[in-house]
Amino acid sequence: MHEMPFVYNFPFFSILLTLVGGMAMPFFRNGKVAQKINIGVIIATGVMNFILLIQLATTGESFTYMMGHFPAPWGNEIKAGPLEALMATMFCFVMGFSLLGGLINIYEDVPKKKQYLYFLMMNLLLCSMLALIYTNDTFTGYVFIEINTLAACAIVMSKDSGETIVATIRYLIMSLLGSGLFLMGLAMLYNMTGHLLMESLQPVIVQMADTGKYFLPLTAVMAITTLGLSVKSALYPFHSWLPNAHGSATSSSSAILSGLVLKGYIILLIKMMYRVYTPELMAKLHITDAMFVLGILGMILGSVKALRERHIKRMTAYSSVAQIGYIFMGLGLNSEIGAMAAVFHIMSHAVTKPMLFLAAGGLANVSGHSYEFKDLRGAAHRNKFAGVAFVIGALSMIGIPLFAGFPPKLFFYTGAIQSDMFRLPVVLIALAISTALNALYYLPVCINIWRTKDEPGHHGHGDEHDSHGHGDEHADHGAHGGAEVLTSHVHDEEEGAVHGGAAAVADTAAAAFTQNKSEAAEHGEHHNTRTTFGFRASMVVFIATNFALGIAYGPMMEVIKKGLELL
Amino acid sequence: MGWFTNHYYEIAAMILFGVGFMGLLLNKNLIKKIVGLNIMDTAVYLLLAQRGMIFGRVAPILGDNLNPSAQQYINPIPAGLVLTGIVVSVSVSAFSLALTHRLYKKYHTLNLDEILLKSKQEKLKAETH
Amino acid sequence: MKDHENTEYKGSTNPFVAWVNADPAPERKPKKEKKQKTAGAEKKAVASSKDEYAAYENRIRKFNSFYKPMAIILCCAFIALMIFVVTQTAPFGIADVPSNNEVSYKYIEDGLKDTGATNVVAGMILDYRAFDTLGESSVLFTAVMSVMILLRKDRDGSLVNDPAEEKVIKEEEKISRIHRDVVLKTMAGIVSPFVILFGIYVVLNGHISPGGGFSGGAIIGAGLILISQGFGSERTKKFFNFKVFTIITSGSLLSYAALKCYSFYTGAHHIETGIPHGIPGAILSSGFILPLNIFVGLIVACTMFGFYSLFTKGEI
Amino acid sequence: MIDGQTILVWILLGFLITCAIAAIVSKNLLTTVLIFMSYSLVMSIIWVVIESPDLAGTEAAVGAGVTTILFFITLKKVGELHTGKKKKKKDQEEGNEHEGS
Repeated sequence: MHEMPFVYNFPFFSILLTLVGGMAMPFFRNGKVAQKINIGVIIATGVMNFILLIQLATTGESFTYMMGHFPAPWGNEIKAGPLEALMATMFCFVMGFSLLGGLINIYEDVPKKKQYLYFLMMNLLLCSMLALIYTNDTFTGYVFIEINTLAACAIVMSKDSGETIVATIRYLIMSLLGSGLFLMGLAMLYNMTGHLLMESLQPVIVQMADTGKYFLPLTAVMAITTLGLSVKSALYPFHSWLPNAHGSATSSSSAILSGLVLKGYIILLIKMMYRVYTPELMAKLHITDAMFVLGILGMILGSVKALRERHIKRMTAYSSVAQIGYIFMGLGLNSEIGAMAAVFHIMSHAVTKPMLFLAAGGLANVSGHSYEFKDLRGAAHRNKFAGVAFVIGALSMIGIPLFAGFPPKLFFYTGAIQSDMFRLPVVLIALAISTALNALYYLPVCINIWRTKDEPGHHGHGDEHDSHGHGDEHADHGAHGGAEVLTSHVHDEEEGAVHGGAAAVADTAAAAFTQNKSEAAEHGEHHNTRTTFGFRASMVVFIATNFALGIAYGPMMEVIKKGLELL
Repeated sequence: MGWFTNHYYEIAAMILFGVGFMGLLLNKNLIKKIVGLNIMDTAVYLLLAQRGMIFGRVAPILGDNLNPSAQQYINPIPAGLVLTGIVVSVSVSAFSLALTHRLYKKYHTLNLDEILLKSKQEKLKAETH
Repeated sequence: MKDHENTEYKGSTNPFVAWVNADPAPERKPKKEKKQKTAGAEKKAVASSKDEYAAYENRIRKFNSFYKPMAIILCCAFIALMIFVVTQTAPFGIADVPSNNEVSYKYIEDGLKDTGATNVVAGMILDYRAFDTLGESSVLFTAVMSVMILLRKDRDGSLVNDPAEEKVIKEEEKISRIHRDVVLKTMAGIVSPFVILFGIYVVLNGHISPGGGFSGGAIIGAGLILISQGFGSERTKKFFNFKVFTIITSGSLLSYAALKCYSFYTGAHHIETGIPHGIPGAILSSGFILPLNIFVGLIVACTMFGFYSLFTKGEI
Repeated sequence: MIDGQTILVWILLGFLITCAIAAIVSKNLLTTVLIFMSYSLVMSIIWVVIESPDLAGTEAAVGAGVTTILFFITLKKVGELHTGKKKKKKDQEEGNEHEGS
């Protein structure tokens, strides 16, 4: 007890290091330096948490760490167990590689003088998420939720365009609503129990539930805090801010927002559920039922929404709504395996979704920075790494065996069997429908990005609905003359140039048009060389992790099981 | 009447929360949304802080009393928490006002619906050109 | 596989093929084909975008007409429920409530001995629950940095640079330099030193009287804003430019974090800090609380003035 | 139980709710912000009544002071302070009144 292993300092060190790294950045005011600090901090934090994870997973224990000279109910403290260490390691890992993969886009999208602020926000974001993971005090949770909200909004809007700022204000309003509700829940919880520390809250709440005193306020408090965190993690009816925010931000931001920021709140919710409210009580008061129903709705309706999208990032963002639905469904199953599957799904989604967003960004980079499907046709041939990564991510999201998305689905089935008789058929049907829908919106995109331009039959049925009409061009360009041809898309020309099919478009066009085309060709060439080492490395690492999670899920589930028991 | 005389602070806080909530959800004007948000936050602080108050006891400033007894002073915890909360709420409102400022510069309106429409229009224009 | 999915997807071949080819949504198809015969490609595109715009407008209107009554009903129901809920809890103002437990007793009874501060609230937020307060200062820091992303002007031309607005600001400054508002200037000259002095007093006495870093810092910030309004921004710029702002804000935060880390680390390892608590009630007492209050005061003052200056001029 | 102080608190709370509703429904943004400022001031009085002087000071400096200043600057930047009377005839008197001060 008195001789604490040095490893036990690591949660505190990692929170501190990220915070201090962020605070020191204004001194340098240089994007490159800030990026180096950021990467260094993330590596250091990741290594520390990984060592802690190994230590805790082998010994199978958890510990509390006093933040100050006063023990638990009086001072602040943090608590770490295998689950927390696992999540923290994964967060550092995913954040590091998301930044590495989207670095070009960051330097393009963020104004030069403000790049250091972007990395500063990344540092603060990581700090707040680590604090959310490790905190053992609900009010500390609230304070770091606010840092998380502000930093997340800042990384959305740092791509300086009207669209992102509109998305940010919607995101901010919904987030503040969520944190307001959470704070109100905490206030009432404090009024009823007189504690803020998770460990001290639990016995009081269990006793209250046993005696039946404050029955209604207790239900209300649990509902409100869960509601607040659900709003922030974009559970189905509260998801309206998500597609805009995630769809319009720069690729790294989208990857991190979708892969990690949403998960930070869910982890806090899991901690509240296990450490404060206890799952039995949540099941007794029907909170888990509500989570289950909304999760199922999100799984299906999020996918339906994704089906209607023609913008690759917005589609991926709607897919996140569906995946959040899976997680809440798992938590609402009232079974241990369900919760384990939900935690596993957090991980598999956290390694898959950033890969999809980064791959989408990489594909758009070689297609004239357009995210519309029609412009992305054949993009995978120009950026093979992104193409392969997108297909693997899509297969993983659909839930094909060998990929990371498969084990959680398997365990959701097992959890449903463990659960009551009403849930089993619902889960079976919902999982089947959702898998089919996932396949329906991901596979066409995968086929589309791997299509070549001059595939037979392509112009025959494809382009007659195309609003910008390059099918028309081929049919009537003689009649319309140069004017329309001039306005035709640079992206098409680019593709044409790359695949040697430019002549077909160009032969009747004016001289100006030819010049335009050659510029476009140069542009295309330029893009081709732009998949950097960092992007390729991050894609390879994400693919490898995806396979690793998909194949070696056994040990991971052991760690999660141990972690949930010790939570 | 007991339900009112014993809980008037909490009831007022809830009404204020509702007013702020509706202001946040129903107003289309961004400035009013932010005011609504602030009212909502203050309502929560009122709900939290009223719990510390105990009739007949004073604020926990000890002064010369070197052997304080818990029977003399009110509960200091809610005050500390609300102090944190107030600072959080001013940061948040400054940030949202800055966003409003930028949106006005870009779209010349404060109405969120009009802003959404204009941004959509802009996007469509960018697509057609 | 493809055929199989075809039958699944709305039962027809065309939409799925269109979907694979990533064409616009099939439901808009008929309109477009009509127009295709009459208009050229560009006109068609414009028309379709107009359609889309109108559809979007319609959607917003429909959403509002549905959303408003729903929101009102839900809000009222929620508030009625919550009022009912809060009336179930313990009554106001009595000592025998759950929140009045050993935690608050310990803060009051042992606070002086543990922290050396006679203001129990200051002792609580800066010593017992200092991690929260560190987070809170970081919230302020995050907010001011986010506002900087949004509003700070770049010299190399980003969206923030608006020549028209620049002109307006310059003109206003010129006018205010020549025809300075006498009332404002005189009052600022008389009042602002006292305001700042009062702020400093509140910060320095945070551990023995009501107040502390947050309120005192906000008062100092308000005093700085008053000076800037009364005497023009050039005057404040002489002693408060961006470099000073960065050094004070980041420096104070880092020192704050360093002090607190020392105390967290020693606390977790059960080592004494070796900082004397001093005589209760004296200015130089209560260990780390006085320097922490000063740092917090500096951070808050700079942040508040930073907000003001970024809002008015887009720079610090 | 119901003494003078309780009555005072009821009046203050009533005033608070009135202010909140007025701030939300008022058509003129300047009025909204001014009402919000008085709301913050009343709130700081309530903090004094419930024996939290720390909060009262902070609320008065931060809520009624800095936040209101930021609101005013934003209003000025978005032109609601000057063009308010041109845009909306019905808000003319209020606009004039506050512009003069």
